[in-house]
Formats: sequence, structure tokens, C-alpha cells
Amino acid sequence: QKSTEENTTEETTLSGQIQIDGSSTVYPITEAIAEEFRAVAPEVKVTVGVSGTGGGFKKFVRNEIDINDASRSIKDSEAEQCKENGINYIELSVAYDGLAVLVNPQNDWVADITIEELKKIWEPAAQGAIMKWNQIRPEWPAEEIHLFGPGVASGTYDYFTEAIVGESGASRGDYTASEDDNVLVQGISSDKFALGFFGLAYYEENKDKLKLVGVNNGSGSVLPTMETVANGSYAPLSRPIFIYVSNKSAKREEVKTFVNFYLENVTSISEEVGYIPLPEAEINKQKEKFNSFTAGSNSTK
Amino acid sequence: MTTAINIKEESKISTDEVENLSKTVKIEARNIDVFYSEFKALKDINMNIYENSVTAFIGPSGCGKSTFLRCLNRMNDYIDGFKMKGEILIDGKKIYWKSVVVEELRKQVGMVFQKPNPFPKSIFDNVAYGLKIQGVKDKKFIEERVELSLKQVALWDEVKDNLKKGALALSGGQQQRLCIARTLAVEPSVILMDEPTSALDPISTAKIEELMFELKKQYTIVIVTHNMQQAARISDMTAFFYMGELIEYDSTKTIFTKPKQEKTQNYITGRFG
Amino acid sequence: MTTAINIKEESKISTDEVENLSKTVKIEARNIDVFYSEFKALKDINMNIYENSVTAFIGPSGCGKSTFLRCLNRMNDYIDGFKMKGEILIDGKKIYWKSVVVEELRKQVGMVFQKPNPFPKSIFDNVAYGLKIQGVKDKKFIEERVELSLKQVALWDEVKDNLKKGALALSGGQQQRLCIARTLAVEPSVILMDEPTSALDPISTAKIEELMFELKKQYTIVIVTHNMQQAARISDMTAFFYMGELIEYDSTKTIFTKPKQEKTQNYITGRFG
Amino acid sequence: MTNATKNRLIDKAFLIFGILATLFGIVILCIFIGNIFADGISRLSFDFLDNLPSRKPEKAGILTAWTGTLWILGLTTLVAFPLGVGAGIYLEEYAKKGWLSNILEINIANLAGVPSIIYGLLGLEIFVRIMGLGGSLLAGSFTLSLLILPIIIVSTREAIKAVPKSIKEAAFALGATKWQTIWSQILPASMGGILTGVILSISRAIGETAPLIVVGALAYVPFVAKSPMDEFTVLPIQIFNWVSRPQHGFIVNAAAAILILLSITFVMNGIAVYLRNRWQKKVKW
Amino acid sequence: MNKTREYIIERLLFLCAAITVFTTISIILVLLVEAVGFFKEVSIVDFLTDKEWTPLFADKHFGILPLVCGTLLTTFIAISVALPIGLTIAIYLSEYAPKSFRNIFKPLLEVLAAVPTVVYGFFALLVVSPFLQKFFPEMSGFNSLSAGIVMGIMIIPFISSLSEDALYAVPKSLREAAYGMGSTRFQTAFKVTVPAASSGIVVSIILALSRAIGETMIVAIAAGQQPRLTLDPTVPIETITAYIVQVSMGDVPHGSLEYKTIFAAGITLFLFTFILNNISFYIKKKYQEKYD
Ligand SMILES: Nc1ncnc2c1ncn2[C@@H]1O[C@H](COP(=O)(O)OP(=O)(O)OP(=O)(O)O)[C@@H](O)[C@H]1O
Ligand SMILES: Nc1ncnc2c1ncn2[C@@H]1O[C@H](COP(=O)(O)OP(=O)(O)OP(=O)(O)O)[C@@H](O)[C@H]1O
Ligand SMILES: [Mg+2]
Ligand SMILES: [Mg+2]
Repeated sequence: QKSTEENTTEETTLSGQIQIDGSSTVYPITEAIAEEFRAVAPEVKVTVGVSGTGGGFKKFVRNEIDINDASRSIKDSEAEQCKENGINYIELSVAYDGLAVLVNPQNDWVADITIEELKKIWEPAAQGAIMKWNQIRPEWPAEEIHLFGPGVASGTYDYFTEAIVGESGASRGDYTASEDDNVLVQGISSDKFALGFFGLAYYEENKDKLKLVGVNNGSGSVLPTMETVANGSYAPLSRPIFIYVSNKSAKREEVKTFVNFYLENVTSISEEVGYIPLPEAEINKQKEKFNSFTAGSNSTK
Repeated sequence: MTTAINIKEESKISTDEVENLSKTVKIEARNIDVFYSEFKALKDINMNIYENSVTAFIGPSGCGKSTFLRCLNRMNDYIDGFKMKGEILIDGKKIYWKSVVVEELRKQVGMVFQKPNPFPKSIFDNVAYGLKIQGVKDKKFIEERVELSLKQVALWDEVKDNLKKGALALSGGQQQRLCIARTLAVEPSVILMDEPTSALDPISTAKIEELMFELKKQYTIVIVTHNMQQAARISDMTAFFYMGELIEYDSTKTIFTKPKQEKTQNYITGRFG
Repeated sequence: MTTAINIKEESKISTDEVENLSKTVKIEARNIDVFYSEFKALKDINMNIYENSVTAFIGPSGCGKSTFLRCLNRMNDYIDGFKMKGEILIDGKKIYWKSVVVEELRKQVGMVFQKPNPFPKSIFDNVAYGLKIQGVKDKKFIEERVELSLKQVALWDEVKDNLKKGALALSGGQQQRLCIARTLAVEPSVILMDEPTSALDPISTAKIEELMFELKKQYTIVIVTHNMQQAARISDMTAFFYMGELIEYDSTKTIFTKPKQEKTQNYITGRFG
Repeated sequence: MTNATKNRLIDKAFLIFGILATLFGIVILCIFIGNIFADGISRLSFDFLDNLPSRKPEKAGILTAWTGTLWILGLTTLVAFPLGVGAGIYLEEYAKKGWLSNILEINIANLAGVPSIIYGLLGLEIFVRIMGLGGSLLAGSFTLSLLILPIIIVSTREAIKAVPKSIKEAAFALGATKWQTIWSQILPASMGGILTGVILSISRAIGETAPLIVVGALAYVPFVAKSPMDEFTVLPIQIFNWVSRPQHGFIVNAAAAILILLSITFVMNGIAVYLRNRWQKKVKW
Repeated sequence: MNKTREYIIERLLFLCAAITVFTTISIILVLLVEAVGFFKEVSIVDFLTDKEWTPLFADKHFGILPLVCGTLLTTFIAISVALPIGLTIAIYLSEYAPKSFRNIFKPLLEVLAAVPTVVYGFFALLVVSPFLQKFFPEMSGFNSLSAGIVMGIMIIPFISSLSEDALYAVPKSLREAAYGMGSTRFQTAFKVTVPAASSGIVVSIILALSRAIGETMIVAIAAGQQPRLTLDPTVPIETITAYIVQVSMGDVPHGSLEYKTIFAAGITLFLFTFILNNISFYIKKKYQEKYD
């Protein structure tokens, strides 16, 4: 609070426009930061879109936006296009997004699940083969298993397949997908034999409708919490999320201030909107990275 | 008030001047007022229509001829804002009585319209329509009746080889006779005709006028026409309407030779209309 | 071929029977054929229309009266599929000539329609419309002309205090006179009227017939009517059309007393139509 | 039972069936609105209309969304109205029957059925990229204008067709040129019908989500647009965004925003119905 | 002077009309440019015959059939709901209802088509699906049945309003002829007016169909997003439109083959509606000629 007030008096002179677009996963954090930033620099117009990470990068490589919210790292093809268009950029991680594995509250047989079991369920070979709960663990009921997950175009899906199956985009196809996680919440909460995964934030808001499943990566069942994600014990189902800033934009005073403000406040904000903050040290590293980036791009002018 | 005069005059109707006119009253209209919402289209009409005769309604456009005609088989029932006061009796029965099944009434009181309006179906289906909707299933019977009706309107010879042809392919005059045949097929006792020849050529017109002479032996015919010579030629009784009032109703001869009202006189001599 | 006969007969026209009929030919139609796409609506019409006279077109529905009338001010120009062969001359000038500005022609040859069709504007604006679209700005001049035109149709006294009132609030007869006034305001020399009284009551009809007597002193009037008594009353010359052909064209007196064609005879005695 | 009474029974039965079917539609509509009303009414307040977007549901408002919707509404009207009416007039009054008018007609019929998301892809390429308008109000309203153009054209033609021919002929007979006739008589007489069509099509446009998302309408816009080149958001996008948030508070917000959107739609439909009825009365010449 | 002004005005108005042609051309170009890129990498035979659509999975298949199948399935369900109800309403409003009733309820029903489709989507998912699950416990929470039913409700006004217009346009004389023969209103409607207005009704149905095919939000939310070659209405499916939204809002890198799939899907969608619209245009033309 205090620092915000100090900033206000310091920087009222700033003006201009900052255009941000990209992933809907990162959107809540960026939106919250932008909202706070209004108090610091009311003259700077910050807009945030949700075209998806890919859609955001499409604009980013054309220099149509200043910052892209990304729930995954930039792809080679996208990086190449940046190069072609003479755009230098920096990737800053801002928080973790934990993936929660969930079942229906009426499900009284699952308490935890191992990575191998998840892989067995989700790998491409499982399609049409693993159809019943008892195929996973014999003591589980001989009922059909109904799978729910984010749409295949989402970064969350990419990450999950990468972490569990070992290859991004490799999974069975016969599960119910939706881009809208609320829809998944609805699906799992109305189906006793459901199993699904999505962002932790949606679980936090719907605790009464869902049952969280512990993930066992060899060292015992771990539930995703602030600590377990931040200290890495909830591996591998937590991923960092990023913002990308282009060098041209970073030269602009209002963008520089905004990004610094972002890194300064993201710890408290991400907790508030349901994400898991980076450890202190990691944040500091991002700050340094950004400082040297701006310094670097200024000198190459 | 002219209406007051009319009622008195009605009793004096000189029907005896008409040869062969049956004295049996087929349709009786008593104090008919008709409103379309606020607009009063008919004002206190009283009239007896005689059996086995042709009665013609004449009068300038918009005077209420069609409105009155359509009251006789309750064709106005579904018109928004239509209201009628008074009573109409056919064969002594009130046709606006609650228990009257209006569909039955319309079978009994057939109607032919100004523009030939055959259904976009085959000739056969047009004539058979009335029977089919009554639920008649007997094919033989339907075929016989279709033939009979088409013969009655002298259309049989012209179409008997083409009964499956679309009715819309017929000429205007043939269409109109088809429409009459269609009406006859359900065996009505009254036939209402609203300017049935005004869209037709002289030859078709002559045919239909001839037909009316034939038909009136079995049926009671009421016809609206704007062609005064036609009224004079074919009708036994003529009623002159003007601005929703029945100005004069008398034997055709009287109306066209010594009308009692000046308005009638003006109209039939073509001072207006 | 009847058309061949017509052409010959035209030369024999008994115009001398008509008192006071100017012999100046105002409109001359030569070999007019009209097609609506495939349908031939007029067949080889030849006709001279005389100045300062009233010429009536009669004939059954659909015979082509309106079609021919509308050829005289090229009102058919915009109709899809309309094609005309032959020539029409007004004051000796070919009106279908390429260089003719059709808007100018229409100012010279005004038109009044069957149904009164005032614009949904004030009375004043209706009459002033023709001048305004010509670009006349002079307010005083317009006012004078409006007054004059309304006086010509004897409407001035009835509406002079209400010139700003909507024209649709007038009665049918007043509306029709307004439409005539509107036509007069642009100073035509010919006025075409398509059944101008058929939707009117007797009093309005009488007024308009009176008006025509007045107007023919200055204008050449062509009128379509289905009321034969009207044709007989008001016209100097009468043309009888039937199925797209001009069957007979002669002085009104001749047509109504000793027509040369049997069809004309049949028609005016009401055998059909 | 005679056939006539049987037929009568069938007739009556269908009458009831018809009323039920009509009511079914209405009832579903009421359930919808009732549901949303129950969810959203508590959230409706002046603050809700006046607040900028926020991560806290109770603080979030729809100021930028509804002003954006109004902007879009205004700009789209400005673009689509003259174009659509112009095209309608051309087709109804000028175009000669032939291959050209046939192509135009087929084409318009086709456009009317193109899914709105495809218009989004079109707007993205043409307006955002090639014309360089970016994700501005202008690009959005151009896209929506194209989307509703066919509807406006069709309703303009219907309205013009309904003008009695006699009025047109009267003007021609007085020596008016085609355009004079159209401008001074036909347009005034058909304006009621034209406006009805325009309003109905625009009320469809303001409910559109998909094409605007593709064109680049934003989710977080903390300022009210001041010029057509500004970036924007609209109500349906705000609703879509809120509906996919985890916090229940946002679902309530979405319901409240739907209420606002529905009332705009209702008001516009109401105006259209009013115009239509008034104009139908007036049209008895 | 008048003449040149008239000429200029006519040209201007023509331009307004011509814009619609440019729009169509642009749509086709925009779709084609990317779709051509797609078909360079994927053979059109695979596209049309492969029974799987998994462009975003590791094991990529590019068979459009499952999407087409999903689209047709939801459309079929929607039309099965909308057709009987919409037609009944149309007949009721044109043949039975008093004018005043019709004037109120016709526009009121049209509001059904104006409700944002996002709202319908959630209605399908949160109200209709759970309700249906009471009768079919086996049914998945996402399914084409509830999406189709709700979509059917949305397109009711297309059929009811447009068919009502067509019925209303049937010459009064035909109706009167039927009444004059003693037909009940029911008989008049089904034996005379409906057959006479059949082409107009068919046009309205086709319009509703093409609207259903193009509908996006309802199916994206409530039908699941699982391309599947099935006619089973109780399981999740995916439609073409839902796929386009999914990818264009997702995280797929642009310029990639995955990204280009939306244009291939888009052009398929465009073709579908294009064919339907042409059929309806053709019918409409024929029908206009019949009545002039
Ligand atoms: N459905 C209706 N609603 C309101 N007014 C009507 C309706 N039908 C007729 N009228 C009015 O009632 C009056 C009488 O009409 P009607 O059709 O009976 O006249 P008509 O004598 O048959 O005329 P025409 O010779 O032109 O057929 C007219 O003024 C007409 O405008
Ligand atoms: N625009 C048109 N397109 C096609 N055919 C037409 C058109 N206008 C008139 N006709 C046809 O041309 C013929 C002559 O029509 P016209 O209107 O000249 O007859 P009319 O003598 O004026 O009849 P009425 O007394 O009924 O006014 C008719 O058969 C009519 O059907
Ligand atoms: Mg009548
Ligand atoms: Mg005529």
C-alpha cells in the first residue's frame, strides 16, 4: 500500500498507451496489475485482450502489441517471425499455474493417483482401451470413466500432455474438452464417474462441488497448495506462466514502469486471483533480467 | 330516415310481377347492422330472399353488397373487428345461433367469388375437395359426383380427358365454371356469387349466365354484380344498396323500369358509380 | 383481320357529326404494338386525338385501355418487359424519340389516376410538388399557382383555410379534384384520366364531369371509363377497345347510336363486361 | 359423431396446440429471463454501470462495455444504414432484370446466411490488417456493418415494395425524375419499414460475440472510448469473459450485464414494433 | 444537368449494391489464401475421407468428417425441435389468432432469436442437460442433444416468422374458397394454405438450417469439444464452428498447420451455407414467379 502511494506522487506525469494481449490463463493477473497500475499512472491507458497465447503472439510478432501474456514458451516458428520482423523480446515468468486433478465429490474411492496412472489414462494408446476405473486400479469400481480436460488448443492441455505423457499434444482424443473451465467444473460436478484436470484457481472457487486428488510422483501423495507448488514438490503439474515484452516497447518509459510495477506486485496479486506466486528469489531474478534487457536494448540503439 | 321507409316498402314488394317466382322465403334477414370495428358497413337491412330465384345485389363500390352477401354464409366470421347485429334465417333457422356448425352451413350455402380461385391442384381434386374434407372415402361415389358437377356447369366435355391437369392451366372462364362445379359438388341449396363474371370475357359470361338459368331450378341464387344489364337480364329480384343501406328491393322489372327511389333511378341511369 | 378494317374505317371517321370539335390533331398514334414480355397487349393501334376535346376509351377489363393511355405520356417506360412498336406524335413531335426528355413530356401530358392518390403531405405541398421538383423557388409564384389550380378545380373555397392540412384527410372526391389541380399546376396541354370517377360518389362524380367540360376549353382530355353512360355524357369521341385491338373509333354519338361493329354493339348494350 | 363435428374437434385441438406452441416459446423466454433476473438483479446499480472493469467482482462495472456497445451501435448504423438503404433502393428501383441483378440478389441471399464467425475472419484481414485500423471501434463496426448489410438491404426492399405504386406514378406523371420520386415520395413513405429493419438488424449486431472477438475487441479496457480509432470492448464480450471466470461473483456480474444487454435489445425491438405498427396504420392511403 | 445528376446517383447506389459482391469475394479470398496453404500439406482426399480430426494432437489426422457429422447432428436435432413448433406457431398465428394477438406475439417470439447465444449455451449446459439426464442417466453432461434442443428453441422464430409471412402471402381468395366449401380452419390450413405456401415455408426452414449450421456459442459451450464420427446424441461432439472458435481463441502458434485448419474448416462451413442459401434462393425465385 505504502509503496503504491509513493509511486503515485512520483509518476503522475507518465502517459501513453500499453497494449497487452494473449492467454486467458494469464489474463486475470495482468488485468489485476493493470487495475492497480491505474492508481499509479492514471494517464497510461492499459488495455488487455484475450486472443489466446497463439493469437497474442500473432500480434506480438507484427509489433501490434507491447506485451503478450503467454501460458507457454514462445514456439520456434513464432520466434523466427520475431527475428524476421526485427523484434527482440524478453520472457519473464510471473507466477505458477498449478494443474489440479479432480473428481466428483461423490467419488469415494480415489484419494490419490500416481503419475504413471495418469499417463496410463491419458496417453494416446488409452483411447478405446482404458475405459473403466478398475482398469487403473483393480480395487476401483468397474464403471466407465469419464474424462474432462481443457481444449486441445489451450496451453494448459499442451502442458499437461508434456508433463504426464511426455510429449506435448499426445493424448487420447475421447475426452470432453472445453475452453471454458467453468464448463469443466460443471461437467465433473454432475458426473460421479468423472476425472478431469484444469487450473487450480477454478478448484479454489468451486471447492464444494469438486474433490481434489493428490498426485503421487514417487514421493507420496501431494495436494497442490501454495507451498507444494512453490517448493516444487507438486511436480510435475505446475507450470510457470509468462509475459513477453518487446524491446521496442521496453524502451518506452510507461512500459518500463509498468513491467517493473508488474514484477513488484505480482506476488501479492497472483495469490489474490488464485495463482501461485514465484519464490522471492525467482522474482528478483526476473527483475534483474528485465533491467539488463532494457539497458541492453537501450545501448544497442 | 330512409331505412324506416325501406321496411315499410318491403311489405309492398311487387313480387307478383315476376312470373313463376316461388313465394317461399328461403333466406330472411332481419335488422342487420354490420360493423368493421368502428365503421358501420351495413345499416338495418331487412330482406326476404325467395327460393329457386335469382336475386341480384347492385350498388356502387363499397356500398356493402359483398359484406351482406358474406353474412349469408358467415364468411365474415374470421374477419377481425367484424360485428353483426340482427338475425338471418335460412329455411327458418337462425344461422348465427350458437349451436349452428358453421362448416355445415357453408356446405349448404355455397359461394363463388369475383376472381376465379381454383386451388392449385388438379381439376379432379378441386371438385372432389368438398367431399374429401367431409370424410367421404368412397372413390366411386366421388368420381360420379365430380362428373355430375362438371356436367352441370357444362365443363365435362372440355376437361374429361384432363382431369389430372392442374386447374390453374384452365382459362379464366373455365376456372370460374370449375369453381361453380366445386360448389355444386357438396350439394348446397343456396349459391352466393360475388361478381362472378366481372373478370371474364363475353363468351364465358354468357355461358355462366345460361348456367344460372339452369341452376335456379334447383338452387336459390344470390348474385352481386356491377353490370346492371346483367342484373336486368338474369335476376328475378334486385336489391339496390347505397352507403350501407338497402335503398330499394323489388322485382327486377320494377327496379329497372319504375324505381321508387331517386337514388336508384340515378344509379341505374349511370349518373354515378 | 379486324385491324385492317379499322385502319380503313379511321379515314371515314364521322367527326363532323360532333359540334364544335376542333379538327386539329393533337395526338397521333401510328401502328402501335405493345408487348409485356411475350404477351401482346395492344395490336396495331392507329388513332388521332383532337385538340380541346374529350376522348373516351371504353372496353372490357384487360382490353388494353390503360396500357394505351399510359403510352401517351410514357408512363410505361419503367415497366419490366414493356416493349412498344410504332410511333406516337404529340403536336407533331415523336414522343419516343431519343432526345425527348421524358420528364418534360410528362409535364406537358399530365395524368390522373383511378384511385385518388394524393401524396401523404399537406394540400399545399401536393399542388406545389410539380413546381418544386422543377426547381421553382419563387414562393409568391408558387402560392399564386396553387391558388389558381385549386380554383380551376373548384376546390379553393373548400380548402383555402386548411392548406396545411394533410391531403389524406380530404374526402375521396376532394382528393381526386386535388389530384387534378396538382396536374394543372404544371400547366400541361393534355390530361390523361384513367377511370377518374370510378371510386367516387355521385356528387363528386358530377363535379368532376362538370370540371372536364370546363377544362376541355384549354386542354385536350383523354379519359378511360367503364361507365358507358359517362362516356356518352361527357366525351366528344369514343374509342372501343377489345382484346388489345381498337375495334371502333368514332364520334361518341355514332358509337352509342349506330356503331358499325357488332362487338361494339354487344358491349354498349351490356352483353358482357 | 358426424364428420363435421369430428373435424371441428380436430380444429379446436389444433387451436389449443397452436396456443400451447406459442406459449412454449414465450415460457422458455420467461424462464431465461427469470433465471437471469434472479441471478443478476441484486448486482444492478448505478455503480455497476459506472465502474471500470476490476478483478474484484463486487467492484467491477460495465462502463466501458456499455459505452463500447453504444459506440458500436452508432458507428455501425452510420455505416450500414446509408449503404444498405442505397443498395436496397438500387435493387428495387434501378436494377434491370438480368444477369447482373440476379448475381446481386443471389449474392445478398448468400451473405445473409454466412456464419458470423466468418465475418470475423474477414474483418480481421481486411479492416484490421490491410486497412490498418487495428482492433479499433471502426474495424469492429465495419465488420458488423458487413454482417448486417444483407438484412438491411432485404428489409429496405420490402419496405419500398410496400409503398403503393400509385404514389410513385403520381410523382412520375408530374414530371419528377426517378431520384426526385425516390427522395421526395418513396423514401419518406417507406422510412417506417426501413427503420424497423435497420433497428432489428442492429439489435442483432449488438448481441454478436464471435466476430468481434476475432477482430480483436479487448476484455480489459479501463477507459471510455473517445474516438472511433480507440480500442474497445462490448457487453457480449464482457459477459463471455466473466462467465469463464472461476469466481462466482463474476457469474452474478455476467447475469447483471446480460440483463442490461437484453434490455437494450428489448428497447430496440420495442421501437421497431412501435414503428412497424404505426407505419402499418399510416400506410392505409 | 438533371440527367448527369441522375446518372451519378444511380452509379453511387450501384456501388452500394456492389459492396456486397466485394464482401463475398473477400470472404472467399481470405478463406482461400490460408486454406490453400493447408491443402498444400494435407491432401484433399485425406481431408474428405479420413474419419478422424485430430490436428492438435501428436497423432495428427485431418478428416473433416467428424466435424461435419457433429454439425449435421446438432442441426438435425435443432430442426426437429424447431420445425414442428415453429410451423405450428406460424399456422396458428396466420390462420387462427386474432390480428392483435399476432401483432404482439410475433415480435415477442422474435426476441428468442435476439438473446445472446452465450446465454443459451449455459442454459443448455446447466438446465437442459441435467434435466435430460434424469431420463437418460447414461447421457454425458456434454452432448449434442441438449445443445441441439436449445439451438432449436433459438431458431423457432426463424421458422415461425418467415413461414407466417409466407402463409400470410397466400391469396385471401384461396382461403375463402376453402372456407366457402365448408372447410374448418384446420383443413384450410393443411389442405390449402400450407401447400400453397410450401415454397416459402421451405425457404424459411433452409434459412433456419443455415443459421443452425453457423451457430457457434451454444455448441461450443454445451456440446463438448470432441470431434467424433457418431450419430449418438448423448455423447459429446464438436461442430465446425466450435472448432474455429476453439482454435482462434486458443494458444496454437499462428502460421502453423494447426492454425490453418480453421480456414479449411471455415471454407467447408462456407460451402455448406452457400449451397443451402442457393437452394433457398432458387426456390424463392420460382415461388415469386408463381404468385406474380
Ligand atoms: N375487412 C374489412 N375491414 C374493414 N372495412 C371493410 C372490410 N371489408 C369491407 N370493408 C368496408 O366496408 C364497406 C363495404 O364493403 P364491401 O366490400 O361490402 O363493398 P362492395 O359493395 O362489395 O364494393 P365492391 O363493389 O367494390 O366490391 C366498404 O367501405 C369497405 O371499405
Ligand atoms: N405490367 C404488366 N405486365 C404484364 N402484363 C400487363 C401489365 N399491365 C397490364 N398487363 C396486361 O395487359 C393487358 C391490358 O391491360 P390494361 O391494364 O391496359 O387493361 P385495361 O383495359 O386498362 O383494363 P381495366 O379496365 O381492368 O383497367 C391485360 O391483359 C393485362 O393483364
Ligand atoms: Mg364487393
Ligand atoms: Mg385500366
